[in-house]
Amino acid sequence: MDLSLSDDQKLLKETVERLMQDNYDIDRRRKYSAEPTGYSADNWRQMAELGLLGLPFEEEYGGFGGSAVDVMVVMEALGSGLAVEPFLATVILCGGLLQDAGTEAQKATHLSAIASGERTFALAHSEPQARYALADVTAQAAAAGDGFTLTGHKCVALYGDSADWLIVSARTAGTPRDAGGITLFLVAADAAGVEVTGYQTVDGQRAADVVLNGVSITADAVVGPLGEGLPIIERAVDRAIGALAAEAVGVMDKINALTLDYSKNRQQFGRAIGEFQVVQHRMTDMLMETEQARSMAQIAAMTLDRDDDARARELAGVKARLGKAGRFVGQESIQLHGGMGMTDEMTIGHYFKRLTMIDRTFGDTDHCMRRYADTLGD
Amino acid sequence: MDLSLSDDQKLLKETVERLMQDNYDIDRRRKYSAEPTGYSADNWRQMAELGLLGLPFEEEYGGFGGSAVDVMVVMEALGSGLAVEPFLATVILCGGLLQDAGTEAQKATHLSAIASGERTFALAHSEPQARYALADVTAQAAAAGDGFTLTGHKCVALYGDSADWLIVSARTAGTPRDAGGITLFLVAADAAGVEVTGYQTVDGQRAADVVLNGVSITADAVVGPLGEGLPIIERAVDRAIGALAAEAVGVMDKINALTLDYSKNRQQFGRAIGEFQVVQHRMTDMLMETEQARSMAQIAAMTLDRDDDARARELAGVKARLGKAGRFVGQESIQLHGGMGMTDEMTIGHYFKRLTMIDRTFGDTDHCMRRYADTLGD
Amino acid sequence: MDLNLNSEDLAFRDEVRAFLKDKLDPKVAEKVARSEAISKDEILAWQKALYEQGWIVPNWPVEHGGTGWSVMQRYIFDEECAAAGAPQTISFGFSMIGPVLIAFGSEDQKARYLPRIRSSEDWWCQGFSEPGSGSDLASLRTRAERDGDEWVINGQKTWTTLAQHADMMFCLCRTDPDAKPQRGISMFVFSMNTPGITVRPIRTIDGGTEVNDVFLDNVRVPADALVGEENKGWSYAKYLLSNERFGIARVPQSKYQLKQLKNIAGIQLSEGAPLIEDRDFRTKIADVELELKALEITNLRVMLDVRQDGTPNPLSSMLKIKGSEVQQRISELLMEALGPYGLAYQPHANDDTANTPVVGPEFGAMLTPKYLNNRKISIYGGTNEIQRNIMTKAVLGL
Amino acid sequence: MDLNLNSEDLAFRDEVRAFLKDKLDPKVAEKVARSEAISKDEILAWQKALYEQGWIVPNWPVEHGGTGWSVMQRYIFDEECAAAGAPQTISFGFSMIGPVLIAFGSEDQKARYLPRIRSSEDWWCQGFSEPGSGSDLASLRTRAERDGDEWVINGQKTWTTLAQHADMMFCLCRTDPDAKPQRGISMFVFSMNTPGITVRPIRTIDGGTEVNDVFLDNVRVPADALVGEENKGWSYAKYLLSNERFGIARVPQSKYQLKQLKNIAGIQLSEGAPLIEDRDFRTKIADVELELKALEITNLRVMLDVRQDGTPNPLSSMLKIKGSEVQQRISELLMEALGPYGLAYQPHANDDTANTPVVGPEFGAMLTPKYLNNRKISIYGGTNEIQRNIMTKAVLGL
Repeated sequence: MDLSLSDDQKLLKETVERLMQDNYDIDRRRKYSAEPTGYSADNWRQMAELGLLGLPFEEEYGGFGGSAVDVMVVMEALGSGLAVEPFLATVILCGGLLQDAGTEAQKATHLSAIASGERTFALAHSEPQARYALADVTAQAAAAGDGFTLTGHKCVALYGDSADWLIVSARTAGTPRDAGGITLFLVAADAAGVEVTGYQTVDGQRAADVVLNGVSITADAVVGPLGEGLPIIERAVDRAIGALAAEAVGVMDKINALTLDYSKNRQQFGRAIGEFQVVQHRMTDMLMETEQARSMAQIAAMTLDRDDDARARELAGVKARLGKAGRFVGQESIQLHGGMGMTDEMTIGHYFKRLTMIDRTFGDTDHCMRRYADTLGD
Repeated sequence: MDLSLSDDQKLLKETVERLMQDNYDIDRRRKYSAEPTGYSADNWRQMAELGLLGLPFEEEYGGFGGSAVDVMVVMEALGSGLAVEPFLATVILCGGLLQDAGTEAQKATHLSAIASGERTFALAHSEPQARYALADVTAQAAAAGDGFTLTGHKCVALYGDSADWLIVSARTAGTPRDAGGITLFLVAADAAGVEVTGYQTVDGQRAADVVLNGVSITADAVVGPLGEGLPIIERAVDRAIGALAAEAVGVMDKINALTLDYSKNRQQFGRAIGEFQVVQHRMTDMLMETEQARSMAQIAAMTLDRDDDARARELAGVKARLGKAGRFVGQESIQLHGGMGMTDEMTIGHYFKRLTMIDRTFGDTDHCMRRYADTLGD
Repeated sequence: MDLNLNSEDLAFRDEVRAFLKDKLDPKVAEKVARSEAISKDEILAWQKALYEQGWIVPNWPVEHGGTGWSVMQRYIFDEECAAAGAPQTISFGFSMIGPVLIAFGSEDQKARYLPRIRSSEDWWCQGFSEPGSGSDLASLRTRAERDGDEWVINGQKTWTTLAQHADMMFCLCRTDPDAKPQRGISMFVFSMNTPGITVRPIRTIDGGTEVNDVFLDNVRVPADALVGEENKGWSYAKYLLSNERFGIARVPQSKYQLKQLKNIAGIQLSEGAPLIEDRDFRTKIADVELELKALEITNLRVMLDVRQDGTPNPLSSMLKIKGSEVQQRISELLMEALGPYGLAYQPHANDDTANTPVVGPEFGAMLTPKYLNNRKISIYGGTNEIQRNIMTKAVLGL
Repeated sequence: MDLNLNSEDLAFRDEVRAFLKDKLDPKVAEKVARSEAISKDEILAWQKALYEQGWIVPNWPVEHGGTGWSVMQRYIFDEECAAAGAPQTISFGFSMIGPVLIAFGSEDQKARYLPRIRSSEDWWCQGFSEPGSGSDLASLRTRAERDGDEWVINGQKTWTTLAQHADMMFCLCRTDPDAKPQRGISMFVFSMNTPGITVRPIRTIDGGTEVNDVFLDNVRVPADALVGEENKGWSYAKYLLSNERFGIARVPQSKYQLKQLKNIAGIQLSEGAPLIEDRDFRTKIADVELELKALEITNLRVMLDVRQDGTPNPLSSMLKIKGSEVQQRISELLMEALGPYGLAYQPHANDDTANTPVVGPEFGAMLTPKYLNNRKISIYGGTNEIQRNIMTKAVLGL
C-alpha cells in the first residue's frame, strides 16, 4: 500500500500547476469563458504541447499511457486554477471512452487528433427525462441500409457546442431504462440533422442540448458492440467521476486558502474575523471535509481499474461523499466571506459555483448515495 | 388561532411544577427509581389527590375532562422534574385507551380506579419482531368457549411489572402485519399464565416483557370491537407521542438550564467556558432546537383530536422532529459538560438518558419520518 | 391553545383572497412562481392596487394610513399574498424608514415623505452598509459635516438594494468622529438626485445586479435632511431593524416555495417515476416541511407575545436564523429537483423581450440562480453568526 | 499510489492471522462482539500471548523489546487484531509511560519498569486529569514537595481509568507553584500501594465504573520516582500524548464495529424484513461507512507521512475528531438497530456468573450502555473543541 506520488507524478503536478499560475487568474478566466467556445484556444494548444491532451491514451495513439493517478494529479491542478478548457469532456470522457471501446481505426483517427489538440469531443448521452440514470435512453437508432438513422434529444452535453465530434447514445433495441440495447455512435457535429443549442453553464463553462433530427450514420461509426453501450458509458462516467473528484479537491483547497486569507484580512469589531473561535472552528471543519474528500479522490484513482461491480460501487461512494464535502465547504466559504462572497468580483464565488455544479454532474449526492447503499456489502 | 394557556392551565402548570420542586431532586429520584415498582407510591398518591391521574377522563369516571393541552402542561412539568411515576403508562396510554374504546362497564370499573390512584395499568402490545410497527402482532387470541385463550410474547411494556392490569393485543384474525384482526383485552396481571419479567430501563424507569402462556379471558375483557384494535392502539400511541413530546420539551428546558449554569461556573483557561464563542453558539443552537420542539409539542396537543389520517400524519411529524431535537440537545449537553457529563453523580446525564430513550419509544426518528414522508401532501 | 382561525379571521381571510383574485395580475404571479425577476412597473402596479385598497402600510398607525389590523390579521394578509404569488412590496419605505419617520421625524418630514411613500411616488433605498462595515455596522465611516445650513456627506455605501430605481435614500453617517462608534452616528434622508451621488451596480454570483455601490462625493443636503436628533442615528437604526422583525422568518414565503417544490418534484422524473416518489427526496422535503411547520408556530408564539415595554422578543434572532435556513434549504432542493439542467445559465428567462427559448423545463431556468442568490439570506441584516451572538446575550444572558 | 498490500505485507498479515487463530480465546472474542466487559484475567491472558510472541510492544525500540515493524505492519497488526475481536491491550504501560521512560527515564527506571510493563506484571494508570483541570490540563493543582530524600504528594486525580486494577501510576504534579503553569510541572512514577492513596470508583452514565477518583494524601515517594528533570513534566506529557496518536483514529476498531452493525441490521427485523433492507437505515450505514473509508485513507496518509524532525503531523487532531465521530455514530446506529429493546438496562449481561437471562436479542444487552459510554470519546484526551483549537493553530496558523 502506498499513498505517495511517483517522481514523474510530482513533475506532472508541478507542470500543470505552473501552467495554471502562468495562464489563469479570475479576470483572465472571465475572458476565456466569454469566448464563443467558452475556453482559450491558446491554453488548449499549450495543454497539447505539454502532452496533457493525450495523457491517458496508449502511446501508439499519441498518448502517454497515463494512469488514473496521473489524471487525478492533472485534474486537481486544473481545479485549483478553475480551468475552463474541455479536458474532462474531450480527453477523459470521450477520449477515455474511445480508448476503452473504439476500434483500431477509430482510435487511430481520433485519439491522436485529440492528443494533438486538433479535435474536441463531447458526450451527448443524458436526456431530459433521465435525470442521472445512465440507462434512461429513449433516443432511437433505426437501421437504415448499412447504417443508422438517429433521432432524439440529448441534454447538457458538456462543451457540446464547440465540439467537433459527438459521441451519441441511442437505442438499437429495448425500451427506456433497459440496460441492454443502447449503442454508441460517433457523429460529426456538422452532420446533417444535428441541431446544437449551446449555452453557458452557471459555473462559467459551456454545455449544449443536441437534437438529432434523423441523422444518417454509417456502420463504421458504431463504438463498441451493438446494444452493449451501457457498460461502456458507465466506465466512461466513472472515469469522469474520478476526475471530478480530483478537480473538486483542487477547488476546495483553493477555497480554503482564499477563506483563510480573507479571515485574516477582514476586520470587524476591531479584529480580524479569523480571530473569532466560531470562524476558526468552521474553517477547521472545512479543512477536514477537504481532507476526507482528498482521500475519496485517491480511492477513486486507485479503484478505477477494478472490475465493473467493484468500480461502480467505489465510484458511487466517492461521488456521494464528495458531494457532502463540496456542499459544506462551498456554502460555508460564502458565509464566511459575508457580503463580499456574494459578489461576482471576488474569486470565491466562482469556485463555489464550480463546486456546486460538480454535484449536478454525473449524479448528485442522493443519486450516488443510493447506488452505493444499494450495493452495501458485509 | 391562539397559542396561550388559559388561566386554569397556568394554574395546573404551577401545581405540577410545585409538586416536582417539592418532591424531586436527583438523589430522591434515584431512591424512587430503586423501589421495586420503580417509583414513589407517595408521589403517586399525591398526584391522585391533585386530580392528575384522572385529568383526561370524563367527569363521570372520576376525571376532569382535561384536553390534550392540559396533558401537555402536565407532561412538560413532569419532564422538567424527570418524574418516574407511571403517568404515561397508566393514565395516558391505558386510561386514554379505555376512555376511547372501553365499554361503560370497563370505564366505570377502571377509570375511576386509575383516577383515585388505586390501580395501575400497562399496555402490553409491542412484540420482539415488531420494532415500531403497530400492526406487527403475532400473539394469538384463540376462541375458547365464551372467551379467549391468549398466547404470545409482548416486550418492553412500560411499567409492566408493577401494573395491576394489562391491556394486551392479540390476533383474533389475520396474519402478522395485517391491519385487521387485532383485538384488545383487559388482563389482570396476576391471571394464570401471565409471566412478567420486569427490568429497569436505561433512564431509570421500568419495563417488562410479558409472556402469555395460554391465558384464559372472558368475553367481557374485550376492549373495543373484535378485530378492530389497531386504530384504537394507534390513537392511544399518538396520545402517548403527544405526551412524550411535551415531556421531552420539559426535559430539554432543564438540560439547557443545567448546561448554561455549568458553562457559567466551569472554569478552564482562566475563564468560564460559557465565555467561549463556540460554546455560546452551541447553547444557542440547543435553545433553538428546543423552541422548535416546543412548537411541535404544541402542534401535537392541538391536532390530537383531528380525524385519524390527519392526526397520524401530524403526530408522526411531531415525533420525527422531536427526535432530531432531542438527539442534538442531549448529545451536546454531555459534550459541553465534558467529563463531568459522563458521571452518574451529575444531574445532566439522567436527563440525557431520558431524552435518548424517548426516541426509542413509540417509533424512533427514522420510523416516524418515514410515516410522515409517506403521507406528504401537496 | 387552538390552531383554528376564528370566524372574524376567516372572514378577513376571504376578503384578502377576493382582493387578490381581483387585483393580482396572473402573469406576475406566474413569474413569481418561476422565480423570475419582477419589473419595477409590475411592482408599482401591485403597490398601487394595495394603496388604493388602503392596505399598503398595515404596520403604520391608523392616523398615518395604517390598517389597524391585529397581529393575526397581518399574518393572514402576508400568508395569503404569498400563497397567491403576489410580488414582494419594496420594504425600504413601508417597513423601514416610514416607521422611523413616524416615530422620530419632524412634522415637516412626515408631511412631506409619508404620503409619497404610501403612494409609491418615492422609492427608497437604504444607506447603512459600507465596504468595511458589514457585521460591525457601527464602524461605518461615511462622514456628514455641517457647513452652514447644509450637511456635506462623503463616503461610500454598499449592498444598496435597488438603488438604481430609488428616488430617496435614508443614510447613516458619522457626525461625531470623536465619540464612541455608536454615539457619533446620525440619520439623514435625501434625494438620490442630489449632485455627487453615483450608483454603480454590483454583479452578484447569480448574475443579477439588484445591489449597488453608492458613492457619496461632497453630497450637500439641507439641514432638515437630518432625522431626529444629531448623533442619535444608531438608536433610530436599531428601532428600524426591530420593526423589520415582523416578517423576518418569512414563513408565508417559504410555504409558497415549498408548494412549488412539491409541484416541481411531482413533475420531474427519476427512474421514470415522479421525483417526489423517490424516498430520499421525499424525506428531504418532509424534513424541511417539518422545520417550517415548527417555525410557523415558533414565529407566531414570538409575534403574539407582545411585550408591554415594546422591546423586541429576544427570540427574534432565532426567527432570522431558522427562517434563513428554511429558505436556503428549499431553494437548494429546488435546484436539486432540476437535475442536470441545474447547470444551464439562462438569464434571458428574466427578460420578457428575449426571444431565445430556455432549455430544460420552463419553471427551471432561474432555480440555480435563485439558490445562489439565496446564500445572501444568512448574511444580510446581520449574519447568522451575529444573530447567535445576539442570542447569546439576549437569551442566554452571557 | 496503490491500495494493494505488497507480498511481504501479505505474508505478515497471514502470520498475524495464524497467531490470532491459535491464541485468541473465541469466548473472549464473543464477548468483544457483544460489547461486554472483558475481565482483568482475560486481558492478562491475551497480553501474555502477545508477550510470548514478542508482539506486546511493537511501538518500542527493538533494543527494548520492540518489533521493528514498519508503519504498514503496525497498521496490519492493529487491523487484524481488531477484525478478529481481540480485546484491547491496556495502553497505559505499553503506549503511554513506556515510551516516556525509554526517552527520558533513568537507566534504573528503565531496568526496573520496562520488563514488568512488557510482561504485564505491572499495570499502570494515568494521573493527569484533576477535577478542575480537564481541557486545561496545565492548571493542575496536585502538589509534590521535596522533603529530604522524598517527595510528598497531595491532591486529587480523576477519570483515572482502571486505577482499581493498577499497580503503578504515572502522575503529573506541580513542583514549582510560582512558575508559569506549564513550567512548574513534574512527572512521577510510583506504586499504587504507597500509603495515602485512596481509589474511589466513579459511576458513569452507562452504569460502569471503569474510571476513578484517586486521592493523594501525603503520599511519600522516593526521589527517584521523578521522571527526567524536575519541572519538565509538561514536555514529557506532550511527548506521551503525541505517541498516542498512532491508533487514535481507531479505524480498525470502527471497521470491526461496522461489521457488527451490518450483522445485527441483517438479523433485526423491520416490517417483517431485515432492517438492513430498509433504505433509510441502509443509507445511514452507507454514510458512516463512507466516512470511515475516507478516514482510513486520511489516517494512512498522516501515518505514512513520517516527519524527519519527529514532530507530530498537525492533522493528528483531525484523526481524533473524525475517529470519535465515526465511533460514536456507529454505536448510535447499533443502539438504533435494537429498536424498543434499547430501553432495557441489563448490566448482568457483563457478569459471567449471573443467572438472570437477558431480555431481547443476546447481542443487544450492552448496546445502549455502549452508546452512552462512547459519548466520552469526543471528550477524553482533549475534547473535540480543544482539538479544533489545536488545528486552528497548527493547520490554519491562526
